[in-house]
Amino acid sequence: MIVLETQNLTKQFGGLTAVNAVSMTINQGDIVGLIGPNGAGKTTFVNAISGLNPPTSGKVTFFGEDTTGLTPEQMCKKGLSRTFQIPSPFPKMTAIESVMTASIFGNAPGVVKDPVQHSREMLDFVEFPMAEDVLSEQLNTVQLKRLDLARALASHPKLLFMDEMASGLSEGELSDIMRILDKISRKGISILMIEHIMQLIMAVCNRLLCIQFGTKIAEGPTQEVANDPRVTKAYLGSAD
Amino acid sequence: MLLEIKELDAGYGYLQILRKVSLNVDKGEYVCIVGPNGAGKSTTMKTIAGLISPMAGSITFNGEEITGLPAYQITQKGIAFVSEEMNLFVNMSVQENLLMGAYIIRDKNVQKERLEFVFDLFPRLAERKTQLAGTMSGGERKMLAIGRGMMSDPTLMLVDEPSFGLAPQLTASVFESLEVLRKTGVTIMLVEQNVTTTLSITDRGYVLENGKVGLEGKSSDLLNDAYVKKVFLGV
Amino acid sequence: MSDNLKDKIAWMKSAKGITILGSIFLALFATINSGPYVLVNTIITGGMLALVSTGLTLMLGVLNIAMFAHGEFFMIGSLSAYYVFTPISNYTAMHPDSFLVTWGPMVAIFTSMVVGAIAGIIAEFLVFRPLRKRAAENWVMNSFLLTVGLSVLLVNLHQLIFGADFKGIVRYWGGMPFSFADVFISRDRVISFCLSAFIVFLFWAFMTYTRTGRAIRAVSQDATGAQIVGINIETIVLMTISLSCALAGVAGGSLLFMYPSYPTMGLEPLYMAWFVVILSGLGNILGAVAGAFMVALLKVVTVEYVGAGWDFVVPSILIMLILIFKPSGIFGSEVRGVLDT
Amino acid sequence: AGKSIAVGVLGPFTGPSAQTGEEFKASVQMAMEAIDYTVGDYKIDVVWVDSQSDPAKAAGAYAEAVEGKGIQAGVLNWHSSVAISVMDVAAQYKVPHMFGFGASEVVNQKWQADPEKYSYWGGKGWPVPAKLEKNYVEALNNAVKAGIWTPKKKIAAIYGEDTDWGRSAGGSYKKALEASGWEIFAEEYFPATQTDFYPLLSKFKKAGVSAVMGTSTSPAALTSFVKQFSEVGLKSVLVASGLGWIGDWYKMTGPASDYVLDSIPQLTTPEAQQWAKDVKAKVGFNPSPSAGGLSYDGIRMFIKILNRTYEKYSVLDKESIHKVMVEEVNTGQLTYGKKDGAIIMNEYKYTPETMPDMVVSSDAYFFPILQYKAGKGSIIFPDVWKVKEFEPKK
Amino acid sequence: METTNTVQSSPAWGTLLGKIGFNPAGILCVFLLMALPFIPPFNQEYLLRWLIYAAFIATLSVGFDFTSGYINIVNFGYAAVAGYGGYTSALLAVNLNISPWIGIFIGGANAAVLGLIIGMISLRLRGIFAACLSWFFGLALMGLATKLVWLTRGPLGLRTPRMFETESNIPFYYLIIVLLILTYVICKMVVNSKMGLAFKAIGQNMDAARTSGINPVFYRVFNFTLSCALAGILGGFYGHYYGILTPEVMHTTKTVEVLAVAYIGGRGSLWGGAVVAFPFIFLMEIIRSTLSHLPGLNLVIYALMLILVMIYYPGGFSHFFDVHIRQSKNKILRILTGNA
Ligand SMILES: Nc1ncnc2c1ncn2[C@@H]1O[C@H](COP(=O)(O)OP(=O)(O)OP(=O)(O)O)[C@@H](O)[C@H]1O
Ligand SMILES: Nc1ncnc2c1ncn2[C@@H]1O[C@H](COP(=O)(O)OP(=O)(O)OP(=O)(O)O)[C@@H](O)[C@H]1O
Ligand SMILES: CC(C)C[C@H](N)C(=O)O
Ligand SMILES: [Mg+2]
Ligand SMILES: [Mg+2]
Repeated sequence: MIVLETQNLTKQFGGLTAVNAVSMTINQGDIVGLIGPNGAGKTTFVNAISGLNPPTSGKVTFFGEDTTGLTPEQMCKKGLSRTFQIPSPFPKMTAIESVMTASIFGNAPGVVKDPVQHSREMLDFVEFPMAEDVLSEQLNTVQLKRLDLARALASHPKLLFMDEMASGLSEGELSDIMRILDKISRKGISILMIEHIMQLIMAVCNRLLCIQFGTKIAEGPTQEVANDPRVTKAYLGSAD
Repeated sequence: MLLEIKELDAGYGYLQILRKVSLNVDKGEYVCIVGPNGAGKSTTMKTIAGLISPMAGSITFNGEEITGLPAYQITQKGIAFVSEEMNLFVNMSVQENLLMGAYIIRDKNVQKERLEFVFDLFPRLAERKTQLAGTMSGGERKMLAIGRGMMSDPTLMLVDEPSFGLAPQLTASVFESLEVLRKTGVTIMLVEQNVTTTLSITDRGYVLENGKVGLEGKSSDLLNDAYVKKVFLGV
Repeated sequence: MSDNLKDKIAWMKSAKGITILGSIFLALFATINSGPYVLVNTIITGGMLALVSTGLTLMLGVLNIAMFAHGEFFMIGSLSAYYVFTPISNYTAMHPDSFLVTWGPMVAIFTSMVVGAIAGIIAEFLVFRPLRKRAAENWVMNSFLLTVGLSVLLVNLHQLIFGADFKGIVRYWGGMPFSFADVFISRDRVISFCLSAFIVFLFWAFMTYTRTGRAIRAVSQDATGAQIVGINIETIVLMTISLSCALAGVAGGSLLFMYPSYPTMGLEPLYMAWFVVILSGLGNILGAVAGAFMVALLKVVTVEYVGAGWDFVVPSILIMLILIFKPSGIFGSEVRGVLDT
Repeated sequence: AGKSIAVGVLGPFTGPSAQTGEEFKASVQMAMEAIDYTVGDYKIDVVWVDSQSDPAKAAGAYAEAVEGKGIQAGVLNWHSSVAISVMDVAAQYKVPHMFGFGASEVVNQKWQADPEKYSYWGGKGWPVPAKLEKNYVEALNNAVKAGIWTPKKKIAAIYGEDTDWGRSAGGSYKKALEASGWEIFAEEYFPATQTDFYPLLSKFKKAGVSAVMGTSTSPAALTSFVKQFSEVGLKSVLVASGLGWIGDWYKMTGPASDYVLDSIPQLTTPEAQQWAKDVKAKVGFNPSPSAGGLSYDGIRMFIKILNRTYEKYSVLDKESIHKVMVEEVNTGQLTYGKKDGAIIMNEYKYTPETMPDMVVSSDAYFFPILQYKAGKGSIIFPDVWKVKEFEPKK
Repeated sequence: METTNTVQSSPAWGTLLGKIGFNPAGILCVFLLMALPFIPPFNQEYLLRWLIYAAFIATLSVGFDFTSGYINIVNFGYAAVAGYGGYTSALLAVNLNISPWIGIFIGGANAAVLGLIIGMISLRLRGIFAACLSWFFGLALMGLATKLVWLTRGPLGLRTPRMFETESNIPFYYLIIVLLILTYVICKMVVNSKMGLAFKAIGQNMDAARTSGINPVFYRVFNFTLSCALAGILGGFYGHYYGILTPEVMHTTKTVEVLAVAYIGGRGSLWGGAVVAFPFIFLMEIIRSTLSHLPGLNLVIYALMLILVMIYYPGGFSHFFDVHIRQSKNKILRILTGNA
C-alpha cells in the first residue's frame, strides 16, 4: 500500500528554489532514507509535506487522500509525525508532560485511556536516559532528540519523519538507535529518515532518496542508490 | 606547553560536571577528546573558552594564567572556539558573520586576507555571501561557524563536534580543512563523536567519562585499546 | 533587464513595497487634495518621531528589553534641557548679542543628550545588570516588568524632587518662522528637524559602518557568539543602553519648546515610539526611520480628514491590520528572535 | 484644650494633574497658616486625600480618610469623575464636602437626582462650563456690532482637550456661535497630552476661519496651541480659554499670546497680588488664579463656614457643619465675597435654584473676558468692567 | 489555593476540591476572606473599600494570568477589554433599563466576542508582537470610548446605576469575592484539564505543539475568549460599584497595575496574583495614607518593590511558596498545602 506520495513538490523562498519538483512514494513498511548534501532541501521537503511550511506548488497524497497544504496539526491527526533537526522542546515542561501533549492530542485521542501511562511507555520505548520529570530545558541535544522521538511516537503515527536523529551519536550509540528504529518499524510504522551517517542508513533503510539542489537525483533500493555514480559524486564525495 | 589544564572543576550553577580534569596540548599538536554523551566534553571546551568560569583548578595558555578570564579576553589571547550550537549571528549575512569573526583584528587588509582564506576553504560560503545566516541549512551553518572561528587567525582552535549534521562529503572536507589549518601551524583541539575517524586523524587523545579523564595517549594506541573498542565502537 | 523588472514587480508586491508605495500615494493625494502643508507637517513630525523611535529600536533589537520607560528618559532629557536653558535665556535676554543666542540652545540640547546617557548608565548598573547577573531565563518578560517599575519610579521621583509643575520655555531660537509655499514653520521646528535628521544619520552610520556598531548588532543576535569572537559584552550592553537613553534624552531636549517638562510627559512619546517600532519591525534603524514617517503621515492625514484625537485610533487600527498581514513588521526580518517566543 | 477637627482636602496630588494638586496644597496651607490652624478652640488637622485622578482610588482614599483619620468635613476636588464616585462616599458617611471643582453636567445630574442624599456634596466650586463660556461669543459679537472687527467670513473652529471640561466648554461655544449666525467649520477635541497642533492649525488656516475658540486645562497643550497658532500664521481671533489659569503661562508662550482672548479672574486686589507673591515665595512657581486662587477662596470660605458653625453650635463636627451648609450656605445666607477677603470672585453665593452650582453673574461668580498683549491682560468684557476695546490681530 | 503543577500527580486530599484548585490552605484563605468583614479592623467600611478594590485587581490578575501564564501572551489591552464589558453593561442599564445583574453578563459575553477577535487577529503573532497588538487594540478601544461621545459620553463620564441600593460595602464585597472564587475555579478547571496542557504547549513552542496535533487556533482563541469574558464581567462590576465609567478605566496604567500584581504573585500559578493582591494593595494604601504629605512616595516604593521582586525573585510569590513552603520539612505546612 502506498503511504505517501508527492508529485512535483516545489518550495521556493523568494528567488531560491529549495525543493524543485520532487516526486516520490513511500510504501507501507518502508524505511526510506533521505540523503543529500547540506542545504539540498531535505528539511524543507519534509516541512512542506508535514505542513510546517506549505509547498509553493505540487501535490501531496497521504493514504490516497490529497493533503497538500494541510496544517501540521491536521497532518498529525491524519497520522504523520515528525521530529526536528534542531531540537524543539517545550522548555518549561517535564519530559513526561511533553510526551503527553502528543498522546492526548495526537492521532488517537480516544485510544489512549491513560495518557500518563502511555507517555511513560513511550519514554521507555525510546530508551530515554533521564528521569521522566526532568525539565526539557536541562537536557542536552542528544537527550532532546530522544524526547522528541518519544513525543512523535506518542501520537500514534502511521508515518514518521525523522530529521537527523542520529547526529551527535558515537558509533557505539548508533546501535541503540538501530534497535529503536527496528522496534518502531515492527509496530507497522513507515519511516522517512534524513540522515548523514551512512553507516546507519545502509544498515536500516530499504530504500533511499537522494536530492541535490532541491532536485531528486536518485530513488530506489538502498544499494542501488548508494552505488549510483551521481549520488557518489554529489553526496558521498571522496570520503567513500 | 601551549595549553595546560590542571585539576579543573567546572559545571553549571551548583551542578558540578568536571572533576579534576587535567589535560595539556603542545604547540602544533592535534588533540582530540572523545567520550560518551554528557561526559563533559563540551563543558571542558566552554570552560577553556571562558564561557564558564571554573570552580577550581587552573588553565595556562602560552605560559600565562587565563583561569577565569572572560571569554573576550581569551579570544584576544589567540584561542578560537567553534561551539556545538554554532552561535551564529542569525540576522547578519554570511560575510558579516565572517567579518565579526575577525573582530579582534583591526587591520582591514588582514581581515580581507582571512576572508579569502575562508572562502577558499568553503566555496559554498562564498556563493552565499549575502544570505542571512538564519536562513542557511544546518550544514551550511556549521561551515559558517568553523569559518568564523578561523577568521581570528587563532593559535589554538577549539572545535566542538564539527561533523554534527554534516553530509559525509562535507564532513570529509571539514576534516580536510582542519588538516589544512593545522599545516599552517594552528594547534587544534577537537571534540567528536565519530571515534574512529577522530582517532585516525589526530595525534593524541583523551577519553572523558563522567567528567573525569579516563584514558589518554596517542590516538593510534587508543584506537586499538580494548576498552575503547568495546565502549565506543560497539565491537 | 527583464529580470530587473521582475525583481521590481516582486518588490512592489511585497509588504515593504505595498506600504511604501501606498504611503507615497497617500501623501501625494493628501498634498494635492489639501495643500503642501500636509507634506511639510508629515516630514517635520516624522523627523521627530524618528529620533524617539530609533532609541527604542536599539533597546528592543539589541538587548531584548521591551522598554516601557523610554518616555521617562525623554522626560529626563527635557528636564535637564530646561534647567540649562532657562539661565541661558535669562542671560541672552539681557545680552542679545551674545553668542549664546545661537549656541545656547545647542548647549541645552547637548546637555540633554549627555544627561540621558548618564541616566541610562545608572539604570544599567542599578537595575539591568543585577537582573542579568541573576537570571538570564525569562529575560524578556522580567526585564520588561523592570522597565515598568523604572518608569513608575522615575515619574514619581520627578514629582518628589522637582515638583509637578510644567517647566517649559518660549522657544529656542527666535526670529521669523520660515515659510515656503504658504506654509509657515517655526525656526525651532526646522532646526530640531535638521538636528534629529543629523543625529539619526550619525547613529545609522555608526551602527552600520563602525566596528562597535557591528559589535552591538552581533550581541543582539547571539550573546555567546559575540563573546566567542572577542566582544566584551558588558561594555557593549552598557554602551547600547547609554546610546538608547541618550537618543531619548536628546529627543526630549530638542523638543522642549513643544513639550514642557512634567512628570508624566513620557507616555505620549512612548506610545508613538512603540507604534513606529512595531510597525517597522524590531532592531532595524532604517526601517524605524521609514516607519516614523509613515506613522507621521497617518497622524497628519487622520487629523486632516477624520479629526483631532482620532490620530490615535486610526493609526493604531491600521497598524494592527498591517501586523495581521505582516506579523514581524514591515521591515522586520523573517528570522525569529528571542522576543517572539 | 485638645479639641481638634480633621478636614480632608481632596485633590490629584499625584498623577497627570499633579500640578493642580500642588496648587491646592499651597492654597490650603497658606489659608490655614493665616488662622494658625485654629477655629474657636478647635485645632484643624488637614488630611491630604490623594485622588490620583482615579475614581476608584479616590473613593477608597476618601473612605479611609473618614474612618481612619476621622475627617469631619472635606473640601475641594478637581475631576468630575472623581466627584461622581466620592459623592456616594460622602453621603454614606454623612460627611459634608464643599467646593469640589468637578464641574460638568454629570455631577449636576447626579446631584439633582437625589438632592437630599447628596446634600453632603455641597455647592461646587465651579459651575457647569456652559454658564461661563458663552461670554466669549457675546464679546466677539459685540465687537462686530460695534464695527471694531469685521471677520472675513463668519466661520469659526472649535477645539478643546478631550475631557469633560473641554467637551462641555466646546459645546457651549458651539451653541452660542450657532445662535448668533456663525458657521462651525470643525469641532476638534484632542488628548490633553497632545502638543503638536500643526496639522490641525494648518487645516483651520486653509479653511479660512475667522475665529478659533477652545480651551484646555493642560498647560502643555494650551501653550503649544497658542505658540503654534502664531507660528503657522493664522490671522483669526484666538480664544484660549484657560491660558491664564496656568501660573507660568507667559514663560511658555511669550509674545505668541498677543491678541489672544481668555477669560480669567484677574488678581486685581492688593490681597490677591500679595497672595500670588506669597505662593511664589513658598512653592517656587506662580500660582494660577483658577486652580490656586479659586481653591484659596474655597478653603477660606470653608473656614468661614467653620467659624459660623462654631459660633452657632460651639461644636465642630460633621453634623453641625452639614447643618450650617444646608441651612445657611445653600440658602444663600452665608456667602463669601470681596469684603471677606475673596481674591478672585466678587461673591460666592449658592441658592436653592442654582444648586449645586453657585450664582453666576458679574457681581457674584464671573469670569471677565480679557485680551493679552505682552503678557498682560486687559478686560474687554463685560462692558461694566471694560478697560479696553477688543483689538483684532493685524 | 493552588494544588498541582503537573497533571499526573493528583492531590492526596479530596479530589473534588483538588479539581477546582483548592488545597486546605486555599480553603483557609477563602474562609478568611468570607469572615474578614466581621473581623476587626476589617469591619470598617474604608478597609472594605480597599478590600473590594484589591479583590477586583486580584480577579483581573487571575484572568490575566490565564493568558499570560499559560499561552505566554501578555494581553496588554486587558483593562480596555474590562472597560469594554463595563461600558456594555452600563449602556444597557442607562439606555434600555436592563438590570446590572443581567447587564454584567451581557457585558461579559460582549467582551468575549472582543476576545475572540483579538485572539483571531493575533494568531500569527508571537511574543512581544502579540502583546503589542493587544495593546494597540486596547488603545484603539480607549480612543473609541473617548471619541464616540454620542454613545459613551466620552470623557464626560457615563453614570451607571449601582448594583445594590445600599450605602454599605458588604454586599459588594461578597459579590466580588464570589466573582474571584468563580473566576479562579473556572480558570483552574480549564488549565487542569487537557486544555491546560495544550495552552502550555502552544505557549512554549508553537511548532512542536502543532506537530503534536494541537490546533493552536482553537486553543489560543478559546483562551482569549474566556479571559476576556471574565474581564468583561469584572468591568461591569467596576462600573456598577463606583457608579461612573470614563475611558480612563481602559488606560494602560490599569493594565500595568494588574500585570504587576500577577507577576509579583507568580506567573502561571493563577492563585499567586489573587493572594498577593490583598497585602500588596493594602500596603500601598497604608503608605499613601501615612505619608500623604509626600505625594508620590508610595508609588516610588511600589516601583522599588516591583524592581526588587523582578531582580531577586522573578518567580514571584507562587514560586517562593512552592520552594520554601510546599516542599518544606514542616509537616503542618505540608498538610496545609496538600502535599502530605
Ligand atoms: N526561510 C528560508 N529563507 C530562505 N532560504 C531558506 C529558508 N529556509 C531554508 N532555506 C534555504 O533552502 C535550502 C535548503 O535548506 P534545508 O534546510 O532544507 O536543507 P537540508 O537539506 O535540510 O540541509 P542540512 O542537511 O544541512 O540540514 C538551503 O540553501 C537554505 O539556505
Ligand atoms: N546549561 C546547562 N545547565 C545545566 N546542565 C547542563 C547544561 N549544559 C549541559 N549540562 C549537563 O552537563 C552534562 C555534560 O554536558 P556536555 O554538553 O559537556 O556533554 P558532552 O560530553 O559534550 O556531550 P555530547 O556528546 O552530548 O555533546 C550533561 O549531563 C548535561 O545534561
Ligand atoms: C476646569 C476644571 C475645573 C474642570 C474639571 N477638571 C472637571 O473635571 O470638571
Ligand atoms: Mg536539514
Ligand atoms: Mg557536547
